[in-house]
Amino acid sequence: MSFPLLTATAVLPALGAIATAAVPAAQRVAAKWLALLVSLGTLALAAVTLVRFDPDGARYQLTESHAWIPDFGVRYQLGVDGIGVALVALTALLIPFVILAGWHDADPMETGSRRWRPTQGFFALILAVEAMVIISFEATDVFLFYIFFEAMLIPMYFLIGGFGDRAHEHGDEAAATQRSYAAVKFLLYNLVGGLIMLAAVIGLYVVAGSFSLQEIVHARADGSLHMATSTERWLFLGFFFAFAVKAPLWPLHTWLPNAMGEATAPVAVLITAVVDKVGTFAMLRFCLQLFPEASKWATPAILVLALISIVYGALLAVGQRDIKRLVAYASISHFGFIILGIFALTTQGQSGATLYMVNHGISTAALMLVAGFLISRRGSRLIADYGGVQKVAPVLAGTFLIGSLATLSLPGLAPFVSEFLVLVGTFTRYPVVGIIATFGIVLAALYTLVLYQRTMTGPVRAEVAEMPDLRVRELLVVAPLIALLIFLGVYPKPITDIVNPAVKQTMSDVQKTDPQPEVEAAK
Amino acid sequence: MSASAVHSLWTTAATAAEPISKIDAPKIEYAQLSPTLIVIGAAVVGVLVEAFVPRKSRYYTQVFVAVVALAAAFSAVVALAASGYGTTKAHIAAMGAIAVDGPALFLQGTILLAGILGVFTFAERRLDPEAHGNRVDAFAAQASSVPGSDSEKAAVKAGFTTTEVFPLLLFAISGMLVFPSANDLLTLFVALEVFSLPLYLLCAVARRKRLMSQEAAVKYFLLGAFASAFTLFGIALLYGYAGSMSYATIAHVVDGTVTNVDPALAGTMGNDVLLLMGMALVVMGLLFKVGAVPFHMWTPDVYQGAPTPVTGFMAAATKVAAFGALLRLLYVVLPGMRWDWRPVMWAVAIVTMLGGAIVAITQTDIKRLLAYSSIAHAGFILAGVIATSPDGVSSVLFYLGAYSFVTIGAFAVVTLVRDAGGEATHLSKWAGLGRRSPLVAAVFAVFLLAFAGIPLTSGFAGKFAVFRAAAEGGAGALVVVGVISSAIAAFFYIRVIVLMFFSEPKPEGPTVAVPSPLTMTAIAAGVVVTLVLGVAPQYFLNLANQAGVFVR
Amino acid sequence: MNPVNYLYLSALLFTIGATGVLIRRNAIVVFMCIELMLNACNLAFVVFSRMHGNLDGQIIAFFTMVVAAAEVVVGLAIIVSLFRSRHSASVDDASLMKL
Amino acid sequence: MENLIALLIAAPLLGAAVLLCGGRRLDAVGQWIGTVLAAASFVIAAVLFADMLGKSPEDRTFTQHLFSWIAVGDFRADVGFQLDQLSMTFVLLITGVGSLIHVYSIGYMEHDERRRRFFGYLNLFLAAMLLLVLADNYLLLYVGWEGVGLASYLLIGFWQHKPSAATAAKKAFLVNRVGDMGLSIAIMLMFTTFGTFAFGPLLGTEGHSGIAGDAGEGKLTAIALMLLLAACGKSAQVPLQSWLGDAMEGPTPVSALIHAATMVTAGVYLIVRSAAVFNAAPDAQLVVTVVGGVTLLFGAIVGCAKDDIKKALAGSTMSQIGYMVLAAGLGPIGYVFAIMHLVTHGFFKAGLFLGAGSVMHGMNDEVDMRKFGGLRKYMPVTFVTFGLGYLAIIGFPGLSGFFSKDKIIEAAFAKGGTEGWILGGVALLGAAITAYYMTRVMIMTFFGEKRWQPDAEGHEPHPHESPSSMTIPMIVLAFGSVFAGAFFSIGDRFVHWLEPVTGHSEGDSPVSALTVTAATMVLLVVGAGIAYLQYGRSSVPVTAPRGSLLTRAARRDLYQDDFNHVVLVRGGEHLTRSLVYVDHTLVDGVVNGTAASVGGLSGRLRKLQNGYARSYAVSMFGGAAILVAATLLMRAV
Repeated sequence: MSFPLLTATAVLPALGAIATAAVPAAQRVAAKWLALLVSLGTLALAAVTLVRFDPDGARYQLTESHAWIPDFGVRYQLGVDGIGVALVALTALLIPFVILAGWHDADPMETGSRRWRPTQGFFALILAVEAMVIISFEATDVFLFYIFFEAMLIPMYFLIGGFGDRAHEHGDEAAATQRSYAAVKFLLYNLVGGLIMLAAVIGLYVVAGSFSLQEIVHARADGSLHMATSTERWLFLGFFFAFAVKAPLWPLHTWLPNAMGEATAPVAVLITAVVDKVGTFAMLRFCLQLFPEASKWATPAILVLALISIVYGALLAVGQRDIKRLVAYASISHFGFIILGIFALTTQGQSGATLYMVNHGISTAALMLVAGFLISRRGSRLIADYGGVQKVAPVLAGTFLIGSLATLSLPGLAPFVSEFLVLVGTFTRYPVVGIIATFGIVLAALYTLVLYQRTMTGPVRAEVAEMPDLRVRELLVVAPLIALLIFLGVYPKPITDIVNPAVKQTMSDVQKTDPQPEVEAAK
Repeated sequence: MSASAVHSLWTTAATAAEPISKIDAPKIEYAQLSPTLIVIGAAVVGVLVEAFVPRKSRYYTQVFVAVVALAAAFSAVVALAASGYGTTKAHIAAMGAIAVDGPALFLQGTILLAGILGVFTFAERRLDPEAHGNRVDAFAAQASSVPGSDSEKAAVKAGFTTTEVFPLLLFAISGMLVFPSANDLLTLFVALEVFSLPLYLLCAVARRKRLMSQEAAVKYFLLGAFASAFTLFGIALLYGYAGSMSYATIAHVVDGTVTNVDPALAGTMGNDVLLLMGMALVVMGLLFKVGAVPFHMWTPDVYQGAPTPVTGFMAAATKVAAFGALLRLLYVVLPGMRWDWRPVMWAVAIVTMLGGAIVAITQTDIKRLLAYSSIAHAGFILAGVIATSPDGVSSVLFYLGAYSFVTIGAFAVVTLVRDAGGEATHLSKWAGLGRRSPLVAAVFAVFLLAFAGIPLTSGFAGKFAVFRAAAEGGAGALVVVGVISSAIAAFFYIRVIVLMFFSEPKPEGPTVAVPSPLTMTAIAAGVVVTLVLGVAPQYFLNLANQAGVFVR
Repeated sequence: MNPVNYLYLSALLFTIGATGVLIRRNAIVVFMCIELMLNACNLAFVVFSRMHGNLDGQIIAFFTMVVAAAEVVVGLAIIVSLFRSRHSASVDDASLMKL
Repeated sequence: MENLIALLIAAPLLGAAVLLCGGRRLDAVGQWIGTVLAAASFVIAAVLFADMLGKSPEDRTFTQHLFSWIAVGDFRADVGFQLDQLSMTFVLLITGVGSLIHVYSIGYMEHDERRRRFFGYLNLFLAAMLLLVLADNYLLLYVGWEGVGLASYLLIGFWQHKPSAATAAKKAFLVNRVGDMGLSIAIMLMFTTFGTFAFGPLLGTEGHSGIAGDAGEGKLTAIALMLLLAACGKSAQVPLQSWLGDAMEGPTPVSALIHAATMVTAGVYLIVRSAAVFNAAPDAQLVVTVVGGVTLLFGAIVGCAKDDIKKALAGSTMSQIGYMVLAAGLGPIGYVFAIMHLVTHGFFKAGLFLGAGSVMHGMNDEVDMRKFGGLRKYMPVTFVTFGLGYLAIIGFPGLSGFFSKDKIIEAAFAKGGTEGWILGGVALLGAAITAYYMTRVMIMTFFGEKRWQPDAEGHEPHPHESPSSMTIPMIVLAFGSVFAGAFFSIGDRFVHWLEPVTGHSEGDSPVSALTVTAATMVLLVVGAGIAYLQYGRSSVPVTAPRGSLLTRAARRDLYQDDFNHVVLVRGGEHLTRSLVYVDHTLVDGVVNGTAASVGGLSGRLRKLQNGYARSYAVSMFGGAAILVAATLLMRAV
């Protein structure tokens, strides 16, 4: 029995969470450091996983399988394919930055009871989310996945509702209600999605008699498990609904702007860069593999929704007055691209989508965290409250610009590669869809540059005149992310090599092959 | 014609002058009835204690007797189960009056554990400020005296306490132990009354808010009696239908396996109208006890008015006992009637799930809120009952086990949050509790999440088990409704969490009393069970599975 | 005469009792009506017992009486204490808890 | 030797990295680092050029493969370079003019505290532009394409505290994005059609020809049009020309380098580079020529009306690029001349801009020509160099413009048929207008009496000659403007140089070369003459007169901007605002509505719980009745 690497990757942050929560009220700083170290440890483990993972090896590697609830036919079954391992790495990578960026976000403002320990709670919750996200990336048992898919809502919910932009509200009751509204909205949307998925999960068990992904996929492949078309479609819809809420896909998106707007920047990053990825990931892993036929059946509708998300999200981003909400709508647009790539059912599309998940995670983290630093300085989320920051805090402005450029997927930065792959992947099968999606890149330029212009350029406003430039801690957060953006933009091979085989597998699951060019190149 | 036949039957009976043969003494398997007997005995002892033990030491004696008895009874149950009475040796005891089988033992075990925790919460006397140097519990000093009257003041001054609650509790438990294992309608009815009557009384003896307490008692009593009258009439009709009280016989008649029907009695014997009406009325009586819509309306008022420890115990144990009886009735007596009662139960389950969840949304009192949530849960459990499969039984058993602990724990937490007027049950008072005492708030949050059925809590495991059974039983639509109503339900549980954690504490808000180890144990047990059953439910599922078969 | 008629009688009594419960305000009277329902059941038991020619029904009738007696004890106790603290035995006055 | 290609790009890229990440400690030396690295790149280019000249025309294509960039399924994009005569031409132009302008900027930006960053951006631009012309596949070209866009964005908006500058920068980027859309769609089309978008297999290298021609004409036309769209964006061709005028907000060296000499000509490069595609798609070619023709008139007309010297020059740039695109659209008969005009234009237009910059430098950054006048005695060097550039651009015999432009006009006629006549006519007309507006600029700036007054702060501008760091580049460029054309044309040097790449064919022109030249000369004199009569004779009013309808239209860029504003900007604003509303009320409203209705239902059901035991009993009784009835019914049914 080899060392259970995957379990360790998930368990370490979980234990870390408990430990952090247990740190006595007085030792806030200790709690912070503990959390940071744990997250770094997790990163190390994830790195080991990445190294141990052999792209050309078996489909699911580092697998672990133990009986858990035989009565429900549930096994504790872990295993990663290229897609999973990439996303685990992404999660483990981002959390330290999130923690570092949120270093002071949870220092207690008001004097609650002496047992009230917001700081410990904040970091413990972040680690808890990390643990749950990681395990749901690793789970190859539908039920196991579902459990953590649902459970991660709770810590997330406390993170959103419990901690807001502090500078922005000193005992401000309105802001507090706003925040709890956002938190509740987040929870209810995802809970409804999850519960509907629960019905589908139960249905799946009734039909398939097992929760093991591989078993079901094999059984379907060799025909030993037959699903009636209508059943398969209903189950697919049940699953897809939950994932579409999480992703989020238009018109189920409205919780995201509230959540990201009200939460602190690091938490917002946690939502959009980490937690939401579970949704798109699950589409790729569960929807396509469990219900290939239904997936193909639903593709047209989903593509349309994805297109709407892309354009609609971008347009609304243009119309926002609030920096964070703007980023949120931008993310909606980007998730549109991801889903587009997944359901274009081409190699480029799916590899692109996976790559997109990673890149979007990094780029949004960069942009959102810098935005958070900006907001924490001025104490306002309104774009109109800024102007001329570039002159006062050039480094902040510069990093913000790079973040923006990444968001509009400028060639040379990571997101370009993934976005172009998604577009090509879509175009090869659905040219019109591809072209419409391409409009997204113009709109992206519009909202990011408008944001940059309104906040950073122009005459220096009095309120920002004294604004300090990025501090060392903040630079430590941003610089590596930017470096990563550039590196992956120039040399995405490390990821694509890992992802491609997994995508090939998925493609064969749905029995699709890429369309061939009409003129064969003279090789 | 038939009348004359009957007449002749009598006359022959009268004229026949052979000597009346000795009534042979009934054969009672005392060992296998020991759990019940122990509890009843202890209750009687408790009464004697009231009579003879000096007032000062009554409290301790009573608590001691109760705990010991319940523990003994529980170990007896375990012993029986261990020696296979739950599975292989399952059989009908006491001349066919009582069944000793898996479901019976499982539920008895659950009830007894709930009872022990109940005793703990009953015995809690650190929460209320001391009156005249005497520690006081949740019960009136002298239930008979008018609240606020001189006699009561005197009683308080004298340090009286209503220690009768313990024997009452024991009587109730004994009734509950019999209820799910009753194997004929008479036993069913008697057990029903035996556990109902003490509960009526217990509802009436709150120390604070006595008027509400008494009102609760009156409502509970009148409605309960009303319901049991219906039950009794139903029993009568079933008797009329089958000519017997015993489940087995009725079942046979239902299945038409009884051949020797006196043609003279064809008018009644095997008359389906009697059967159907009787079934409906008996089932209605049980639905009243489980608090299913539309027989639920007593629940909120009683839950709110009764002393919180009583509410907790009642909410947990009554549901367990009543569902046990309902299961046995439907699975043992009326399986042949499945196609008649299933549609009706479908409807009941649906309105119960939705009704409970929807009305709960606008509640402002935590106890009423929990009451409505208990209604919604009754609906979920009904979904499992309808499955009519071994899986259905075991899932219901599991759900009941999980649910009872969560409930007792939750109400125990409610007893801790107090202000000048006793327990602060109005939700607005709970605002910002998470800031004041994060631990208590967190614990309560765990219970709420369990109620909401969030994964990694027992609530989820139970819900999944029940829904899965229902789905496999072909009640997919029911699962969908259940899912929807759980979504609705989630909303108000979350509302409470929001209130506790995200809203600013009110300056004149309630304080959280530090309880004695008794209540702490109850709460801790609740949390532990909730989490264990959430994370590693397999062991208990196995228990439930083994216990999933009724003896006929 | 056909014992079935007694069944009708008992049904009638039962309904009367139930109606009484629904329409009378005084707790005592309501309770009496419930007792009436129980007795209606007794009648039914006896009749069925006669029709079936076994004694179960009659025995049950005794049980029922005992139970009824117990209920009286408990019920009156509760009602009386309510009356003493409210100086009214009207079930409608006891409506503190609602909604 | 071929491995040097990467260095071409690496040098300025390094400069950009160092300067932008270096922080304040480099402020003092920043300009030197930047300039040296630019020059270094030029030297490398020269070395490669020499090496290339050493080889026979057939194997003058250098390639360098660095690494595989993206590889997913059949989709393969490498990072590799291809340096052939065409790229070489550009490399020399870019690095050469680029280096000069670096030198110029040392003087021009002397007093700007953010000078270091300025040079960083310039280097970034060089790197991106070189990548654009050196890439060996379209996707990599795309990277350079957007890279120069970014650099231009940063440099136009360099004075970000000026809202106008920031807006102009944003506008430029956005308009370019529309073009980029075309490019990316073109690439996707290539991938779906050919399974590749690398130059080698697609366009063919010397030796074997590519597969570009094999596809159906419809597909090819589509690809070509998409490429044209891209070109329009980058090269400010109608309908995507609107950004160029505003781009003049940037520092003048930027206008000279990016918005005159190099970046804006990238579109022409793209078309000529994709010759293989265009040749197989005649319809697309026609569209190209039309776009070119329209733009050259459009730009010229706009140029006539502007009083802002830089905007006037911008208009002229637009128009000159129009010539190039027109030529490129003509196919093999035009490609070479398009590039040739591109190069000469690179010299004289850069020179003109630097001259303009020098003037502004002397006039407290005044740009309104109506406030100039008679400057020739204050800044002689500027006057001479500017004058030479002027003569070159209007095509004065013997100077660069004369050769390159004339060839294009001939080629236009040589297209044959009515199109030939129309295009040729347009080209000729353009020449006349060019003469007019350039003369206007010349006169208003350097002749007549001085018209400048004290500015807002009240101190009088003291026109003076610029420092040598600025004049020397101007002089060098002036040389280029004078002799380049002749050098290229004598013995058709340039034609032979490019032929292996672009191919070349002499179309048979309906009109002889001589007539064309003659006609050009006449029109040139006419245009210049009118300008002289208008501005040379009569004195120039300091405040612009209302002017004719056409003038007013031209001042407002023929209302094309207003059109954009009304249709796109306003429309967009309304769209977004209404969408925000929809999102809030409809999408969100539905959900909240359901929640609210459930709440309302709850409130109503709650009323049933009225506290009266008897009503509870009623519900029980009713329930029981229903239960019984239902059970009986179940059986009955």
